[in-house]
Amino acid sequence: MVVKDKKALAYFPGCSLHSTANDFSKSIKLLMEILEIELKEIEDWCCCGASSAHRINQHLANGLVKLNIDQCKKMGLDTIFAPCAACFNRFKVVVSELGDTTKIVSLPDLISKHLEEIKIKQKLKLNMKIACYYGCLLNKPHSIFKQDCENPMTMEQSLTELGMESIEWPFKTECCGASFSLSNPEVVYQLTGEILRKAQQRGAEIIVTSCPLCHVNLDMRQKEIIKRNNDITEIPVLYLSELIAICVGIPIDKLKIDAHFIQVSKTFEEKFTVCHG
Amino acid sequence: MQESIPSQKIKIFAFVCNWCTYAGADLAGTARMHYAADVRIIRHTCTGRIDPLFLIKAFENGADAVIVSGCHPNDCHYNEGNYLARRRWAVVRKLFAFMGIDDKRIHFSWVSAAEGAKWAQLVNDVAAKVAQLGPMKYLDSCEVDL
Amino acid sequence: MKTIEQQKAEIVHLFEQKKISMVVAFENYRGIVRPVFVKDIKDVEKISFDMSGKQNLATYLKRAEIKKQFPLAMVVRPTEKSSIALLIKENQLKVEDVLLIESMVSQDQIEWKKAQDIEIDRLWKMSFSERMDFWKKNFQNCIRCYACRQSCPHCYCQYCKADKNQPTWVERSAHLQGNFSWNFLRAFHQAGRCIECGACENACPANIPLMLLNRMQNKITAESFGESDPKKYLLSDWSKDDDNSFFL
Amino acid sequence: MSRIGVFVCHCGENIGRTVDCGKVALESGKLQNVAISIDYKYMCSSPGQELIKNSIREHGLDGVVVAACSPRMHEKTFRGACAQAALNPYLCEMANIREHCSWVHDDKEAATAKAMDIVRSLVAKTVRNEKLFPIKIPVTKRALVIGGGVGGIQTALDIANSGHEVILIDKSPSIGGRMAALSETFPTLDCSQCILTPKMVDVAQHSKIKLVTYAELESVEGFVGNFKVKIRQKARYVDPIKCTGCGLCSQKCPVKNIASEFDEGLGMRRAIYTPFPQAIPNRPVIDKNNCTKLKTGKCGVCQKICQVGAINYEDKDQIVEYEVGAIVVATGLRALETREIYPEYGQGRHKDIITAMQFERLASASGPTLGVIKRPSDGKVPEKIVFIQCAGSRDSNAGYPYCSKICCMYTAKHAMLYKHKVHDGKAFVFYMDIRACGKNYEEFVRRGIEEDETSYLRGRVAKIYEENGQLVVNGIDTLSGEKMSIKADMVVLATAMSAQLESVHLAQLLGISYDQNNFYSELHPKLNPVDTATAGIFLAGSCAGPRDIPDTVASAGAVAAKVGGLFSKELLEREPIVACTKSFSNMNTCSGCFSCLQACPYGAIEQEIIVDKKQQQKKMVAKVNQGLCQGCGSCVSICRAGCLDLKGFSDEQMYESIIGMGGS
Repeated sequence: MVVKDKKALAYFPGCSLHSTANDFSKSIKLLMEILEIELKEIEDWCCCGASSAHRINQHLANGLVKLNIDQCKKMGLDTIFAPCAACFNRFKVVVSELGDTTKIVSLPDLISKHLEEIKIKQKLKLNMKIACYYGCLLNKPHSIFKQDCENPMTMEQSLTELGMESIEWPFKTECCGASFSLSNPEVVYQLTGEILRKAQQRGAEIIVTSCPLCHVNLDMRQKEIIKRNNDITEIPVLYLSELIAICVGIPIDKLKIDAHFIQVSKTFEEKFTVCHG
Repeated sequence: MQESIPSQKIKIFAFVCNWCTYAGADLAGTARMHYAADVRIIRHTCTGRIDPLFLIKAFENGADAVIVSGCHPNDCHYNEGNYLARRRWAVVRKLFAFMGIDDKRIHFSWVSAAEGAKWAQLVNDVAAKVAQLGPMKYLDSCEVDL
Repeated sequence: MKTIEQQKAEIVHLFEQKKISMVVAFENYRGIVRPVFVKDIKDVEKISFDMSGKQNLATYLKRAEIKKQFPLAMVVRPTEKSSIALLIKENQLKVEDVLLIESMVSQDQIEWKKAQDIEIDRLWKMSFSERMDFWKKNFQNCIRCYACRQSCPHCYCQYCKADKNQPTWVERSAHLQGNFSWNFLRAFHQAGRCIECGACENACPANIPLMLLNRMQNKITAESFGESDPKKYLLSDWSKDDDNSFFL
Repeated sequence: MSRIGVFVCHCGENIGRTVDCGKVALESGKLQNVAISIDYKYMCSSPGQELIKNSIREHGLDGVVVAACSPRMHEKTFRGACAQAALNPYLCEMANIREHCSWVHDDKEAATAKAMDIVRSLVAKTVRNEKLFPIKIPVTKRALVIGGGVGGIQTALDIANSGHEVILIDKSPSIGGRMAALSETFPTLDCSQCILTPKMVDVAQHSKIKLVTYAELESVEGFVGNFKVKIRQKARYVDPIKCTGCGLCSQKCPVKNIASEFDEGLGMRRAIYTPFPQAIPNRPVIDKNNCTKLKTGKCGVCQKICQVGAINYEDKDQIVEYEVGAIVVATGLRALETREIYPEYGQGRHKDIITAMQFERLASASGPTLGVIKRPSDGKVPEKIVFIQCAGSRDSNAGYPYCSKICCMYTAKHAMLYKHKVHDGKAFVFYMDIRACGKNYEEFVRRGIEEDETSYLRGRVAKIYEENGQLVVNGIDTLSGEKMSIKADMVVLATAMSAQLESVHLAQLLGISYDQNNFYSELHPKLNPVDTATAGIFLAGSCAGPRDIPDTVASAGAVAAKVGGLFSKELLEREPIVACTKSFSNMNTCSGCFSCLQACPYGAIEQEIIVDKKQQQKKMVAKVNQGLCQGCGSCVSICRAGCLDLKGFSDEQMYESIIGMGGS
C-alpha cells in the first residue's frame, strides 16, 4: 500500500551531515525529493548530546535532546527524522526515558516504511552481494529495541524486496571503534578490520551502512587497514540512501559518491541492471 | 526510646489486624518499649474487616484520634485484605477530610509483626500530634443559624 | 437522526407487537416536566421528549411494582443510560428487562458541574473546622426523610444499613450525630458508582448540597487508583499501584 | 442480662507493677452484665484456671473475660479451661493488659485507666459473643496428583503407601516427565532411567493408584476435602486394554519424520508412538495432527497390522469425573528452547547450538545417538564444546531474573560426561557464579575441574557465530580480564528454567496464586513451602520454582505427609471464625450485587437462588462457603446492605467493643 499521508518530517541533520557526511546529506535530500517526502529542518537545532555531552553530564545530554524535541513541537511536527545513527540513538533513548510521544525514525526505518513507493519508482537494481552494516547505534540498547538489537534485518528485508542480494553475516552490529576514531586509530584498525574481513569472507562485494561514523571508519580508514592486513581487499562502502537513490534513477554523478575515499570501480554503473515490473 | 508523653485524657483508638500490627504491638510489649498510654487497641481479623463506620462510632464515643494499621502490602495473612482496605481508606480519608474531620486525627500505617519499635514510634507520633490539637469534641460545638 | 414522531411511532409499534407493557418517560403536565408511566397506546402522545425533568428515571426500576412490568421501555438520557448500565453490572437488572429509547435532546451538565467544582475548591481551601461548620449547618437541617436514597437509582438495597438496628451504626433520630453518619454512609456507598445525575440533591427538601460529596469523591477515585477491572465494584477490586502515600 | 466473669491476672509483678489489678477487678465488678470479678496472681497457673472453672460452675457464668496477657499467648489456654467447665470456648475473650498496657506504660494511673477501658471493651464485646462450634467438613480420602514426573510419582507412591487412593494424571502418553529423559544424574552419576523406571513400574502396579495418562485437568469445583474434578482423557485411538504393547504398529507406521518431543527434536518418531521404550503405560497413542488416516481418511496401516484390533480411529476425548479430598500440583517446569534465548546466541539459527536438555538426550544411552555425542549438523564428534551457564537466567532483560538453580550442577555433569565419552575433547564453561550448594555438590564440581579438566571461565558470552563449520564463541574471562574467542564444535546453553506455558491457566482452574514468573506461590515460603493459599491444594517439585531431583523428592514426601494428615480424620475441624450471611427480621436482605464475591480472596462467596416468604419471587443472593472461607471479613465491610457478618468478630461485637472502649 502506498503511504498517502504526506506529512512533513522534522529533519535533524546533526553535525555530521553538515560536515564529514555531506555526501550522506546530499543523497538523502535527493532521495526524499524523489519520494516526495517533505523535510523541514528543525529550526535553530542544537547538538544532539552524543559523544561528549552524554559521557560528561547525563542531564545536559538529555536537555539538549529535549530542546530539539521542543523545537520540533513548536513547528507542529510529531516525527523526527535523524539520519545520523548517533543522533537517532540519542533521540530514541531520551524520548523513551522522558515518555515523550514524539516519533523518531532512522533511515532504514524510513526506507522500509516507504518501500512500496520506492518499488514503484525503482529503475535499477544492484547485482552485487551486499553486506548491510548497522553498527552499534541503530539498534541498541536492548531495553528499547528488544528483539532486533543483535540481529536487525530491516535493511536486508528492504533490499530483498527491491530484488537485491544481501549476505547473512554475524558482524552487522559489531563495534567499529568510532569512539577511538581520533584518539587511538589503532583500535579502529583492528575492530573495523575484523568487520571488513568478516564481510569479505562471506562474499560481500559492497558494504551498505546508515551511520556517518561507521562510514568514516569503514571508508576513510580502509586503506590503512588494508596496509596492515593483506587478506583484506578494497571494498566500496555506500550509504543506504545512496544505493536507494541510484536505484530510483538519480544519476551517480549527481551524488557525491566520488567524495568517498574508496572509489567505486569504473564499472560500478554496469553492476546495475534495469529492473522490470 | 522516646519519652512517653503524659496523658491529657486523650484517647486514640487503634483498629489493627490480628496478624501483623496486633502482633507488632505485642512485640513492643515483650521488648518493654514504652509509649504513650493514650492508645486503645481494638483487634480485628484483618484491615479488610474494618468498616469506616467503626471510625465514626469511635469518634462518637470519645476517640480523639484513630489509627488504622495492618500488614504491609503483599504480606496480608489473607493475601488481599489489606489491598482492599487500602483502596477503601483512600476514598474514606478524603471524604472525612472533606466533611471537616481533621486528617491529623486519622492515621494509617502498615506495621508488621516484627516492627514493635515502629508501633511504639507511631503511637508516640500520633499522641504528640493529638496532644497539640487537644480533645476532639466531635460534633459538639455547633452554632447553627436556622 | 429520528424525529420525535418516528420515536413515538416506534413506541406504538412496540406496544402493538406486545414487546413491552409499559413506557417510563417524562411528560409535560401544564408546564411541569414529570415522570409518566404509559401503559396504553393512547397515552403515548403524553410522552414529552423534553428531558428537563430532574428525576433519574432509572430509579423507578428498583421498585417491585415496576419490576413486574418487565420488559418495559424507557426514554433515556445519558444519565439514565449510565445508571441502567450500573444496575446491570450489579445484577439488579437484566439487559433484556429494559428497552432503551434514546432521547435526542441533549442535556448540558457542564455548567452545573463547573459550578460544583468551584464550590468544592472553595471548601478544600477552608480549614477543617470551617468545613465541619459548613456541613454541620447543612446536616442540621436534614430531617432524615431519605428522599436522597429514594431518588437514587443506585440505592437499591432492600433494607438499608441505616435502617438496621443490630447494631445501630447510624442513629435513627434526626439529630446531628446520626445525620452526619447517614450522610457519610450515603456518600461512601456511592464511591465509584455515582454517575452524577443530581437526583439526590434535587430531591432533598433541606437543600443539602449532596452532590458536592459525590462529585468530590468521584474525583478522588479517578486519581488515586491504579488499574481497575471495569466489571467489578471499585472497592471490591484493588491494584498494587493504588495510592500508598498516606500509610505511615 | 448476661452473667460475665472478669478474671484479672497480676502475672506476678508483670501486670501488677503498673496496673492496679485490685482496682480493675473492683471497678469491673460494677459494670453491667458482670456477675463476678476476681483478681489473682497467676491466672494461667493450674489454681488460676481452677478458679475460672469453679466460678463458671458456681455463678452460672455465660461469658468469661480474662484480663491478662495477649490472646496470641494464652487464648487457647483459657478457652480450653472454659470448655472443661462446659462453657462454649468462644464465649471467652482475653483483655490484653500486659503486652498492650503494663509492659509499655510506666504511669500507674494512666495504665490502670487504660486497663479498665480494655476490660470494659472486652466485657461489652463478650456480651454479644455467641456460642460457636468448630466447622466440621467430611473428607474424601482420595488425592489427585497432577503431573507424572518424579515429583508426582513420588507423591503418588507416598500417599498410596500410607493407604489412601491416588489418581495420577499426566498430559503426555507416559509418566516419567523430565527425569526420564535425563542421561545421568548429579552428583552420583546414576543412570537416571535406572533409578526412575522401577518407581514408574511401582506406580503402574500399585493397587491404590489409578494412572490416567494423556489426560488434562478440565475443571475443579468444591473445597478442601470435597473437590469435584473433571479430567479430559484425550483420545488415544488405541484401546489400552486390548493393546499388548508389541510395538508393531509403530514400526510399520509410514509417517516417520515427526520430531520427537521426548528426544527434544533430535530424534524422530512415528505418528503412532510410545514416547520411549520404558514408557508406562507401554501403550502407543496416535498423534492426530500427524496421522494420515485421521487427517485424510487414507492409510490405516496400523489397524491392518494390529493383531488384537486395538486401533480405533473413532476414539473421542472423554470427560471423567472424580471426587477427591486433596489435589497435588506436580506439573514441573520447562527449559527454554534455543530460539527463545538471546539473538546473540543465534536464536536457533545454528544447529550446533543446543540446549542442555538436548545434550541430555545426546548423552543418554537410549537417546537418538545411543549415547554417542554427535553434532546435530553433521554427526561429527565434537572436539571442543563450550557450555554457557545462565542462558537467560539471572537476567531481568531476558525476563528471567531468578537463578534456575540446577544449571551449575548439570553443566558440571555435562562437561564430565562429555569428557568420559570423548577423552581428548575439551570442555569450556562460561559461568557467572558456581552455585553448588548441596550435599556432595561442591566436591562434584571440583572433580569436574580437577579430574576431568573442565575449563571454567568466569564471564559472559557476547556473540556466537558460525565460521568454517565451527562456532566462534566470543566472550570475556573477567578473572583474567581477557577477551576470549573460542572456536568450538558445539555450544550447549544452560537455558533458563521457566514455568510451564499452561501454568497460569492451571492456576486459574485451581484457584491458586502464582508469582511474577508464573511459578506457583507457596502459602509461606519458609514455614508452609508445600501448601498453597487454597486449603487442600499442595505443591510438589519444581512447579513452585526450579528444583533438583533430591529437593523435588523431598517436597513430594512433605506433600504426602500433609495429605496424610488431612486424610487422618473422618471430619476436618476448622476454627469457626468465618463469614456468614446475616438475616434481618428473619429475611435475607441481600440485594445480590455480589460486590462481596468480587472482593473475596478465596472465592468463598457463592450465588444461591432463594424464594421469598410468599414463595413467589426468586432472587439470587450471596452465600458463604464455610469450607473455603478463611475469615478475613473483607466481604463484611464491602457489603453495603450489611447482610454479611463475621463470626467471632461480628458487627455487634465490634460495635459494643468500640462503645465499651469509649467508656461512656
